[in-house]
Amino acid sequence: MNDAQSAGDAAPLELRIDAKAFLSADGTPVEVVRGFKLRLEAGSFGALIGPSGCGKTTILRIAAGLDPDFRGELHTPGSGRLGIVFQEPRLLPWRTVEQNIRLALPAHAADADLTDLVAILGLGAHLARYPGELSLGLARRTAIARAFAVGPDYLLLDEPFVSLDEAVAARLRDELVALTTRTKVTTLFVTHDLDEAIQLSDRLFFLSDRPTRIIVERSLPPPRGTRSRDVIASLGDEMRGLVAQATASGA
Amino acid sequence: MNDAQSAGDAAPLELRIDAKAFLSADGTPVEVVRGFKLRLEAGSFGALIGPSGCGKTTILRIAAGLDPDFRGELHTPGSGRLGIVFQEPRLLPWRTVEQNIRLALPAHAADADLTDLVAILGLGAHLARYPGELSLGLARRTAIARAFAVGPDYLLLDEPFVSLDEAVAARLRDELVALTTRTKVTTLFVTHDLDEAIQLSDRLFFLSDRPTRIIVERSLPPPRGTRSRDVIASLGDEMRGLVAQATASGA
Amino acid sequence: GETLRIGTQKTGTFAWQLDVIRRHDLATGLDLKISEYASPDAGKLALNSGSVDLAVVDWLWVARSRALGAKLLFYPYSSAVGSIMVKDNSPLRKIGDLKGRVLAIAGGPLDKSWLIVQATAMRQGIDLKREATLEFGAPPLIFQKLQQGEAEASLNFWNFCARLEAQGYRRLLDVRDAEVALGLEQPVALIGYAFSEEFAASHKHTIDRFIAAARSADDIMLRSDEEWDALRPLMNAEDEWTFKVYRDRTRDGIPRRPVAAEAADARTLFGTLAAVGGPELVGPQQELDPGLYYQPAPLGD
Amino acid sequence: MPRVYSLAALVAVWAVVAALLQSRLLPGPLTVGTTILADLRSGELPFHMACTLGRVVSSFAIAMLLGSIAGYAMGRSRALDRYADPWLIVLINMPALVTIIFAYIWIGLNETAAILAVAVNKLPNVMVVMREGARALDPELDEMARAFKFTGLSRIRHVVIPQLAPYLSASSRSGLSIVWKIVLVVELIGRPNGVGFVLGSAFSLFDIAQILSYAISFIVLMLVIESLLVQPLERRAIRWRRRPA
Amino acid sequence: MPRVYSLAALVAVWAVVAALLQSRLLPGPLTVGTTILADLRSGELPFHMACTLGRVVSSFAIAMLLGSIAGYAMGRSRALDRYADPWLIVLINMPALVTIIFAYIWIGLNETAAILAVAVNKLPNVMVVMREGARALDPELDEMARAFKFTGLSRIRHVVIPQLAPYLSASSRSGLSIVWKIVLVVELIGRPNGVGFVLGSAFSLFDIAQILSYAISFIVLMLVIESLLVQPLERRAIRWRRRPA
Ligand SMILES: Nc1ncnc2c1ncn2[C@@H]1O[C@H](COP(=O)(O)OP(=O)(O)OP(=O)(O)O)[C@@H](O)[C@H]1O
Ligand SMILES: Nc1ncnc2c1ncn2[C@@H]1O[C@H](COP(=O)(O)OP(=O)(O)OP(=O)(O)O)[C@@H](O)[C@H]1O
Ligand SMILES: [Mg+2]
Ligand SMILES: [Mg+2]
Repeated sequence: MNDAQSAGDAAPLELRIDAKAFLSADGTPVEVVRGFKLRLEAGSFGALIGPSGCGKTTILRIAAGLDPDFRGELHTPGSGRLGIVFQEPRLLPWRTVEQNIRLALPAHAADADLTDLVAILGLGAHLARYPGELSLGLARRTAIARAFAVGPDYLLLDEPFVSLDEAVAARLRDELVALTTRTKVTTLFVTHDLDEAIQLSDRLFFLSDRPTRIIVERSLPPPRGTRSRDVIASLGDEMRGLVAQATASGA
Repeated sequence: MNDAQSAGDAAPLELRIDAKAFLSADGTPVEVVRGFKLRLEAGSFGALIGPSGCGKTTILRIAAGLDPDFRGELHTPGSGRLGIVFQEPRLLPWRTVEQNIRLALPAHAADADLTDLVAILGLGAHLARYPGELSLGLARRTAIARAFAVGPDYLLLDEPFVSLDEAVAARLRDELVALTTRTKVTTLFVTHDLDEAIQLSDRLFFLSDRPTRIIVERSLPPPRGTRSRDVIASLGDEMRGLVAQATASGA
Repeated sequence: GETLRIGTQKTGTFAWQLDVIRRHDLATGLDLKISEYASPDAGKLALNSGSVDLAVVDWLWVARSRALGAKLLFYPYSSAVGSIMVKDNSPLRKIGDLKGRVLAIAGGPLDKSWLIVQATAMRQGIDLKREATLEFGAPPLIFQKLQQGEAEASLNFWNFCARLEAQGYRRLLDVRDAEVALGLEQPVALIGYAFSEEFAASHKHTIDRFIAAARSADDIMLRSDEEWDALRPLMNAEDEWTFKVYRDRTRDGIPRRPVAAEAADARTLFGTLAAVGGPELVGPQQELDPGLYYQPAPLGD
Repeated sequence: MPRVYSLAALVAVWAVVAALLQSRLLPGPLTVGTTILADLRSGELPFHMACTLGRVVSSFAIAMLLGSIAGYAMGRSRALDRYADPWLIVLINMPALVTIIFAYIWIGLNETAAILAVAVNKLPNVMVVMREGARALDPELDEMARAFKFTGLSRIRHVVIPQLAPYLSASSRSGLSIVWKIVLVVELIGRPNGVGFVLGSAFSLFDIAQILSYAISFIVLMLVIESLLVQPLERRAIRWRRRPA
Repeated sequence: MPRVYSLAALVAVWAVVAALLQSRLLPGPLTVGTTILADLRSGELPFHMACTLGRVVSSFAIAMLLGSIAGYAMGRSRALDRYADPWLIVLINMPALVTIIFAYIWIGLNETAAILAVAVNKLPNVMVVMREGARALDPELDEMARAFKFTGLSRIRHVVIPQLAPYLSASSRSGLSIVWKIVLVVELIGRPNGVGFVLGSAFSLFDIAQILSYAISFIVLMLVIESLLVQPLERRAIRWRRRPA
């Protein structure tokens, strides 16, 4: 794993989406986000939680700068070394696991030593395989390796740990915590697993149904990563209550 | 949802895989399953749990009759109305959500009423959308609707409830229980979520690492579907212990 | 009446002759079914596939086909051949001047006119193949290339030469003269009617009738200038000059001697060409097959 | 609209070049336009165009139908591909002239021969493209269709053809143009009518205006078919595709 | 091995048909074989073949390179496609004869004109196929490459070209055969050497054995190139593809 340090300027992630709509195939516009405003301090870890299909992936794509077609404003943190895990692995089927990881590296780091990263993700035996020969879990791990390998100072993760068994998922969560504390990475994380979100985050953002906006926003007391099972459970119950309340009043 | 009754003969699912290997692109064989033997009574619900990349999907493909290239034997239950949810949605990108569901129906049921099913899955607003316009969660729900719609008497599910929010996932689990008890469906279910497996199953199968085989097999006391949170937690702890033991002794 | 299926090139002179036959109703009792094609080689294809009974083709081609086993017969139609043309103000005067010059030749290296020119040049000790720069191409393109000045001289089919003549080009060598220079009494009709022996045997009457009609048409075309005015729309002549040259050259080409005399000269020419072109050109036979020429029955009905 | 501007620009460029050159060898749009009008009035152009179009349509239909089926089969079955591939290479590299001559000699100088010769010339090109398409088919969707016991017909219609669509599109568009070009040669060599026949005669007279007037009439026809038929259909067929951001 | 059997079968069929027909118009493999040998010995065949091959290779390279780039650009940019499409339709439907005549008239009766005429004839076909390929590109992979800031070169090499591979394969295979066929016409009309030049003379003499001997020599060359070069390369390039179960 690259031990790159984050850039000096400690700009936060600022994203304001006044409106974002897609034009569907039959020509009707589908409004996905409205009145969304998010600010995440440099080096902190935010989690987006919301119902299926509300617009989380859409927000992440905008935050990554991949979709300029929205009304609003985006200021990204860091020096532009973005690491991203898409909701599907999005590997190049015609390149091996190793090539898929290396191709994402910036030119000067193309020969970086990946041994540690590969070992943590349990990909050692599969480096020479093509994605079509991987199980979905292995493909996801490759995608995670790719995002970590670039030594990001800005990290976007769209449900990275689904389709992994408990043991691997736990190991990867720890690794994520280690990575994001060792180097100053601003991270935005999408998950459906509230416990996971509470374990990992500095700040939680709960989203409404489509068109989505933030209905509940909450900072968690540090230190993250090491919260105990009980703390997580109680925080979880508290959050569930808040969200239910906000949803009811919003409806 | 179709209320089709299962066929009279109550044959169990019997699957024996002595050996299954893939030939990888560079010509080396990859052994995935060895000495696997599974029997599931007609109408009962079995869950496969195992580490990421061990061979669960491979076993499911063989159980579906999609991969005849293995050493062993397969006897499928029911009259051949198979419903399957693949690990990825596998929708036809050029057909709408509704068409994707209807195309899987047998000819005589092509006009079946899907209203209830669609409502349960929350797909109502999306029936005319193409898969490329869906969020991953919506696409997965479409894939689930397709499998349920055929009125299966043999159901194979590969991690169907990942990428869904807690509320939707819970609703779908209930629906799955209702479907499989109302009609006599023999179900084989893959998941990484032990709690989910315990809640839904009659029988659990724990798999070893690759080449995979069953290391622990356990029947759960009826009735399934309605087990309380505490029961699930205590059963879960028990199972985790058993598996840890088996893995240690196997290593 | 009897049917005769004829294949012809739309822009060829045979179409003119057929028009005369039709307008004067010379082929009484004959039902002429005429197919017009765009390519000069279509006639050969049509004969070979049995789609027509009669077409106007090359004399050498018939000879060669016979040598290879196809039983075809030949009857003279025209002795009009091409010429080597140069610009009026060109310094080139005789064959020898072509040395080191660019000569564009229509058709391929086995074109009959080109072979005759080669033989003539060889008699004068000139090997054009080696001593001139040769360009080959489709006749219309060669015609164009001479006008664009890319070639200093060109050997082309007579109709293109006629158009060049009308535009002020001059003949450096007429292939008809070359034939005489090679020892022939008169230029041989190098194109003619071809038909299968089988057809001629079973439809002798039809063939004879048609040949008679064709001769009558030739007579009219030789005699009457008004006839040519009637033909003019068919001729695609750009101007009066071209029209006149077309007319005169066609008249010059009409064979006027008995078949036997033609056959005698043809044998001489064949020998010469065989020497120049080799078996590649004439096929396995080195002598002209005496059965090549069709002998119509004396007119008597 | 862009279509109109773009064509207008094309004609303008042509007009300017023609005006500058002032050569009989490059007639301007006006000259060619008048020729087209005259040929339209005389009925010559519609007649020959209709003959050519008939041949184009028949041979195109034959070649596309047989070629798609054969190419698909070769793309799916490795064994078949191994055996049929050398024949395909022979067929695809056979000079058009050879097929045309053989067709004319053995079938006769008639329509059947002409249409067959063109179809045989085009067939292997369709096969080659469709074979690639069949090879690139997604095995996962295929599995899905087998699992849900799609009927053969519905598999072809809903799973296979949509995946082959870009290949069909490419091979029919480039194919139509190849067919038309070969039809011209076939007509030139042995048909008494059609655009190729006229072009052949016009070439021997070096009548460039005539050549251009027929070529352009056909091209205009193709433009109309593209704009009114092919492209709207195509747009419908790829509605599902996510527009790249 | 299947390759050899299959070719042997082809030759056998031909021999039997030729023996049955016993016609001057369908020489058997033996006759053609002797002709080939004779032409080989005389040096005629290698000479003309080399001339043709040179033209084929140059025009093919030009057409593939420019056509791929232009087709890709049109497939990616909708605006460009809208404006350039009518020109493309005009170009693709322009009869070969017209391009050839214009090239020979305006450039001269030389190699440049010949090669350019062929390239211009082939270019639009490449464009049409590559445009479909570019349209079918996966926008998700494109996003991935943008997110990870792939350099332009590495995007082309690792993301775009592998996706275009089947289209490249189809258009170069069918394209090579088209180029070779047009080269024949170009040589027939205005070159003093090359296979097309020989075929022209052979056609006017109706020398079928000669025609076949040249056609077959070229085909054999293509078969060799396919077997020894193209197919091994292709197999390497699609190693990653999951074999359909
Ligand atoms: N076509 C193939 N060629 C080579 N190896 C393969 C192929 N398909 C699967 N494998 C390998 O077989 C093993 C089992 O794959 P499978 O997809 O069955 O795993 P899984 O248990 O479903 O994993 P996951 O939990 O990640 O979905 C993996 O190591 C995978 O790399
Ligand atoms: N290209 C598109 N055209 C039309 N609608 C779209 C498009 N992309 C997304 N949508 C719609 O926008 C909404 C939000 O999609 P998005 O993928 O952001 O959801 P999500 O929150 O990530 O859901 P999930 O939890 O299922 O991943 C969905 O209803 C989806 O159908
Ligand atoms: Mg999403
Ligand atoms: Mg799996």
